[in-house]
Amino acid sequence: MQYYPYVLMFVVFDVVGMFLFAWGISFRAIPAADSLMVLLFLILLGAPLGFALRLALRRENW
Amino acid sequence: MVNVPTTPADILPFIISIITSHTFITLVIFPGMIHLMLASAFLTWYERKLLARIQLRIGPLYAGGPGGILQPVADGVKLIFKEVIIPYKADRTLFTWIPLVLIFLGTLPFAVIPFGMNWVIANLDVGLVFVFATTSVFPSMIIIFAWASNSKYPFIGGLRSLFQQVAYEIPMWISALSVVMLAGSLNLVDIVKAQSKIWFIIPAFLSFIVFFICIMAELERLPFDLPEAEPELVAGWYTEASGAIFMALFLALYLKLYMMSTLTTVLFLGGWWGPSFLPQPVWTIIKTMAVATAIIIPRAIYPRIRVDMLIKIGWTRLLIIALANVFITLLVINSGVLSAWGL
Amino acid sequence: MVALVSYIIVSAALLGIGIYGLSVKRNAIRILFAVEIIVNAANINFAAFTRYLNPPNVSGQVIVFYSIAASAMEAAVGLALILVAFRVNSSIDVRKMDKLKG
Amino acid sequence: MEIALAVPPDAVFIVLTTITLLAAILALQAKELIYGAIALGISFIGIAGLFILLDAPYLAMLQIAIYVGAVVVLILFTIMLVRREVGEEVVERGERGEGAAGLWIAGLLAVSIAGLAALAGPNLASTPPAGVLSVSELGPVLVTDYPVPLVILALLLSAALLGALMLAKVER
Repeated sequence: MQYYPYVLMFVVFDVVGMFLFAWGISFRAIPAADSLMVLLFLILLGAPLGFALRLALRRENW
Repeated sequence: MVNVPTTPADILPFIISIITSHTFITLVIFPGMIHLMLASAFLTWYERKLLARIQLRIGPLYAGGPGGILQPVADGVKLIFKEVIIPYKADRTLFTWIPLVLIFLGTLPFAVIPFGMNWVIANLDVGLVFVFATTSVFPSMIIIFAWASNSKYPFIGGLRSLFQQVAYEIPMWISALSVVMLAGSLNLVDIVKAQSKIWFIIPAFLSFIVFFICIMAELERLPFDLPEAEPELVAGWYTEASGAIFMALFLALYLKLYMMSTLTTVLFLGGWWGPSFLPQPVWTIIKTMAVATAIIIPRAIYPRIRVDMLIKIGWTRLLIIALANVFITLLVINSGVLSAWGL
Repeated sequence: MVALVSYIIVSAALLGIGIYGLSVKRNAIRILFAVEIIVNAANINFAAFTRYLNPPNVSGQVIVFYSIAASAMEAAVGLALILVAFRVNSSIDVRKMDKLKG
Repeated sequence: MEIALAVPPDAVFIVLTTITLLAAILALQAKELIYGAIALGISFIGIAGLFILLDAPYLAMLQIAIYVGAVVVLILFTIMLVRREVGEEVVERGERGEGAAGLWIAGLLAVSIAGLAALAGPNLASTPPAGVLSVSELGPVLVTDYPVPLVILALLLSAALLGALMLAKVER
């Protein structure tokens, strides 16, 4: 049970990884302004990642 | 295209034309089955010999050939003729089928990994994602096998293996993303072709480090071999396996080691590129063996780390570094530093 | 070549299987399986129609992207709910989840 | 000399369809929940094969990586956490009648959709139009044409992650 949050995070970042790959193949063909959107996507995901890690690292939660 | 024979006299030329066709050779002999079996058998011997030399022992010696190189054959014969013990109340179907599925999954990625310009079985456009998709099926197979053996130590080992592979798969993918961005393709042949002037280890050094640590963890090598920690868990998730089943699992693990080493070579070390006095596949194999050596050596040197430390490192350090690396690669490519090498 | 109709029929059959599971099964995890099967039935349709457009267009594949992402998230939250329900009720039978208060 | 591995797509389609449908039925009907999860994984792999037939290899890989690699792992993990239930598929009185009713509803729905499709069949394309969908087209469409869903997806992912974590957390 202690490692359940990590499995959840794996599912989420699996999806993120696949989206990033789809962007990464052809990002030379994409205008820079649109690549900013992907960066926004990553930054938006950074905050919950930090929070989830904080939750997950506290032993008493699980 | 070959005509299907109609008269008995045509059958022999037909068979010869099949055997000499490029498809057959790539599928069965060189990057295919026979080469993979030989390579993984060689790796088992190589690992034992290397570890023995580091620890000032001699290692396998008596099985024939120089340095006991026929040891894997002897091991294989021994394991095949041993009795297969299936634990009481274990799930027989899964227990016997999962090892075969694991071997299949271990061989499948080699369909897209190129050993030379023409030495590739299937030139897929989504090669890299194909490799990742097949490797991502491993953890579920391992946990099912651990569950099927219906015993405590395998189950704990299987859970550990699951967490570990799950934690390190994501940083591995995301560090490989910078290679994809540099090459602009998911096709492994195109990725190697893009490295003709400069190997990607130089522009993407950080992601090489992350990738290498991640494959060590994916392969359950020391210092990350918690799933099979001998003092705690007997032998981890394959404790209950014996005889032919054990051999199949062992083969699958070494195939995975070989696959990951080849993948590192293809992604970062320039694949088949090298001075032209040796043919291309030889260069790939030499580099692969160098990577495999680098993966094996820490086993003789480092102690193992704790499971919570392992998972913490994976998620808090490596993932952050890998994500930051995407930004760095973006900046490097846009700054035009690499234009001298045509990237 | 395979006609577009055959893909639609396959997807309808998958939808039927999913609806059957959704309406009959009592085990919460089975219901989740049924939901996933239904989502996949829809995905097949998107991919098939976008391939048979003239000229072929990748927009349908992008929709399948989002659909797969959303259904993965749905599975994550659904399984967390099942865990909570198991903790409260010590059962994952949906017929027994009739308490309004945990 | 080259040997073309020319398998007719119809045969591949029929085999894949059979695997997918049988595995889907097995996923719902297998006695052990673990077998159900494995059958679900096989069914997903069959659907990935259909995606390859439909010229969407990236989608197929996505399907395998996300469904078989992640969702099935999560399902297996949850099954093992609620292990006391494993093996006891609840069969009580009344399930028979409900089963028949559910079968009727589902069958009616599926047959009506399939029938509609078959009626419309002559108007639908029977062969895919020429032209290849390449993998590299996916990125620009994803980012340039649909940027807002991408941001909404980020919000969805964060909401799902945090929601699932807060749900699964032990209350003290």
